[in-house]
Amino acid sequence: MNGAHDLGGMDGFGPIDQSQTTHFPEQWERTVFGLTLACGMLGKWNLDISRFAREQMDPGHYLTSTYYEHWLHGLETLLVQQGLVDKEELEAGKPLDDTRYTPVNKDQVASILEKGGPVSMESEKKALYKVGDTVSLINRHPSGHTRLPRYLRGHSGEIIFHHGSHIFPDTHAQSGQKEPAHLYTIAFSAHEIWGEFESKAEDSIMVDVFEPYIAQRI
Amino acid sequence: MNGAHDLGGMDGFGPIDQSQTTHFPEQWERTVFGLTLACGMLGKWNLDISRFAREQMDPGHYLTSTYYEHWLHGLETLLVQQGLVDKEELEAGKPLDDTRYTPVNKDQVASILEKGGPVSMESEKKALYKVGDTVSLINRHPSGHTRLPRYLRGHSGEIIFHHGSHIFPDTHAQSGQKEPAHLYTIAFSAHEIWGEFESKAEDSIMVDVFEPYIAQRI
Amino acid sequence: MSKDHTHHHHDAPVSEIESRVRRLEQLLVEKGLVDPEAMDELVDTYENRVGPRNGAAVVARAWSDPEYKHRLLTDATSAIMEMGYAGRQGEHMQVIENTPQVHNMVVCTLCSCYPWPVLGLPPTWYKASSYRARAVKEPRAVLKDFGLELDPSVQIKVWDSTAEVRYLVLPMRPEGTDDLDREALAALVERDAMIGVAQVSAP
Amino acid sequence: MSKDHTHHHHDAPVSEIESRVRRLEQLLVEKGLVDPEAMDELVDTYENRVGPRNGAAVVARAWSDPEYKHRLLTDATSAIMEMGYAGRQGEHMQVIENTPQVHNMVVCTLCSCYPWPVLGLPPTWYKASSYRARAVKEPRAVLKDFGLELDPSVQIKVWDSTAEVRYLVLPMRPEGTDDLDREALAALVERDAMIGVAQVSAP
Repeated sequence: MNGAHDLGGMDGFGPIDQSQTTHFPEQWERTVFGLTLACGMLGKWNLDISRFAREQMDPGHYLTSTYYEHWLHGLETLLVQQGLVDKEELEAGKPLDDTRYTPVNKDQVASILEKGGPVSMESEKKALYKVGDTVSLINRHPSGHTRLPRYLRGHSGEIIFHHGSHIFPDTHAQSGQKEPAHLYTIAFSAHEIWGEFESKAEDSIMVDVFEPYIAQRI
Repeated sequence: MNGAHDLGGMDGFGPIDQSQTTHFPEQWERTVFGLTLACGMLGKWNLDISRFAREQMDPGHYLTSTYYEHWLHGLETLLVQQGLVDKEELEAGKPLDDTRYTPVNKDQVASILEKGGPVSMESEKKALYKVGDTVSLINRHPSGHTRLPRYLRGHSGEIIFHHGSHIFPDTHAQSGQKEPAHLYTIAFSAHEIWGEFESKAEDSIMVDVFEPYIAQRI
Repeated sequence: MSKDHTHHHHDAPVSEIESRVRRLEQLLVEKGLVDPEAMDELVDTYENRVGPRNGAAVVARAWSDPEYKHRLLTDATSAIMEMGYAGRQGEHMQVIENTPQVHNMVVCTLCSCYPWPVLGLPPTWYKASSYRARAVKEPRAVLKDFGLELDPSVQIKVWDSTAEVRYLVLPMRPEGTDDLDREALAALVERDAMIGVAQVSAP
Repeated sequence: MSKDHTHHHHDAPVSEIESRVRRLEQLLVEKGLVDPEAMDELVDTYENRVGPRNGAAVVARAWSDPEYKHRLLTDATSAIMEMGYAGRQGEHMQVIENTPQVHNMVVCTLCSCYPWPVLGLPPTWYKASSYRARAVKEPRAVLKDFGLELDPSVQIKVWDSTAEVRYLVLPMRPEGTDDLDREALAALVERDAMIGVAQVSAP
């Protein structure tokens, strides 16, 4: 979706504010971080579903709230969507039925973190492109989750890496299904993306691009 | 500039809210409207300069404030930029020096409004394109004011009207200089702009495009 | 209205933005940059005198007078000026005609361009993010928000007012209105139909 | 930390969001969805144990050991895992090398992708709108905000982390550090240099 999260190339935000040096200036942010990771380990949703939940915040709210408020919005949304809690319970701050679950416990944490969640997966499809190919990207504006930012759509660049196949996020967010898609890193010249008056010929942008985002070799 | 004002194609705003039926639900909005028009008549800035002043609001602030707050932001910005008032005076709510001006008076209003501000102007340059031409637009992302929305950049369409020459807004906002540019209306298919899965083949978007925004005939 | 310039809202507490605007107004009046009476005249013009009844009169005349309709569709600015509607935000007019095959709707994605002399000031939703963002991308969903579901075969043309040309939609004349005179026809024509988010219904 | 789960900020008034988060936490713990001790363990891991010292050790080793550097640049995931840094948000690593001709910097325009095992949690500015919006469009102006002005002839490569590959910048080893051992070298390497918004200075 063309949400407020898709920030690449937006103007008007002013200088970078480097003043905040602790991760959790407020205790509630620390709590949201912990709750989000702990709930994520329940396995009720995947990474792409949880990103999509954050992206659906009202754009004005997204841009005026802090990072962990995005996470909080996403977590509450997913808990309700999955039927783990309901809105009345969020309001009440306590369970309103007798259902109880088994959480991930302290001793399981380290090994879950260490294992991580690799998204590479074997694909039976041969890669359609190879390093050195110049390709153009599709121009699509789906209402669902996508990892193809607006500022790149329709543009052309050169493939510099092929990472094998990874889980395709668009489908993964929509249905939870794990479909493999070949993943490439593509180099785009800044001139191609922003125009020659607005950028320097020397500069370029490297982006990881899933094969379904590529229109054709050119 | 790629500001928050450039809204075409953004998702996430939810349904259209038709509930507000009066022009000025708050008295301050009525006042901002009157002040903006009255000050505009002083001739110290042009339409494009005043649009650019509103576009430069912080994006989060722009999206969470009401329409006449955009106008208020623009008006205060321009008054200070032009040296007509300074920030201390805005704070104080009264003049802090002896300079006094002559405002537009009540009897002049009707004729100024009736005259309006036509922006058509003769050009010595012949139009490079004609009705029926298929043309592609440039891809530029200037930091200044432009009337070429992001969602159209780089796309192709067919010229359906030629409106003669109008004042070119980009230059007009930057330097105040009135440069003529041929103005066309171009029809873009919805498929071309949003992709074939996200739109209907029947639908199209008609946009007024200044000649400098056109890359070439194709 | 002049009395409002110094004393607003006696009873409600003054919000931050109210007090900011009040200070600005006092400053500009004292500086001689704004004449309070000129300001009242401006507000009164657009709040009470100029509005969609002007556009409705243009539409009704076009429905009743084929020769006028032809002029309106080929040179809207002078055809509208002939009815006495001209000036600010209507200097360059274009009228676009709805037909059974083509439905037109108007938006300004970059700000709020709107044909003031014939429609007055734009409604709040026209200036709001949701309409400006969605009209060009999902016009059929937007029309549904307004209660208008068009046949999928009808072409939708969305006009994004990016320059100083201002668009007025000439809606389809409803069936069963052959006996109505211009005044009665004009009474049927609402603002939304001239923006293109509604159709005109028979009485 | 467990004591914080029931009593936070005794003195300050509770903001709306604090109270919302407190209700959520109580609900999830009571439902059995979250174990407070597991939560503390998670927070403690990323707040206190995993951080840019890991990345600095990787960089220092690559500076000192050409064979390791070669492996790091060709198969970063396993070269980093070999140092004991692996897992969440570092499953697929790529290391990119700065040279006198090429400066690399990393951003995630869509969210906040960042190599946790080697750098810990991202700084606030990395997650904020301004950095995410500007890094790809005006990288030189962004670097200037960080006090870094590169020669115009240096190529800038901005890496936008749109998939699950995580990028770590291998900064240039500063001159005059030939005598330093890995530990001393690592002490020179700050987080920002490994994101690519700073360079490493000699001691």
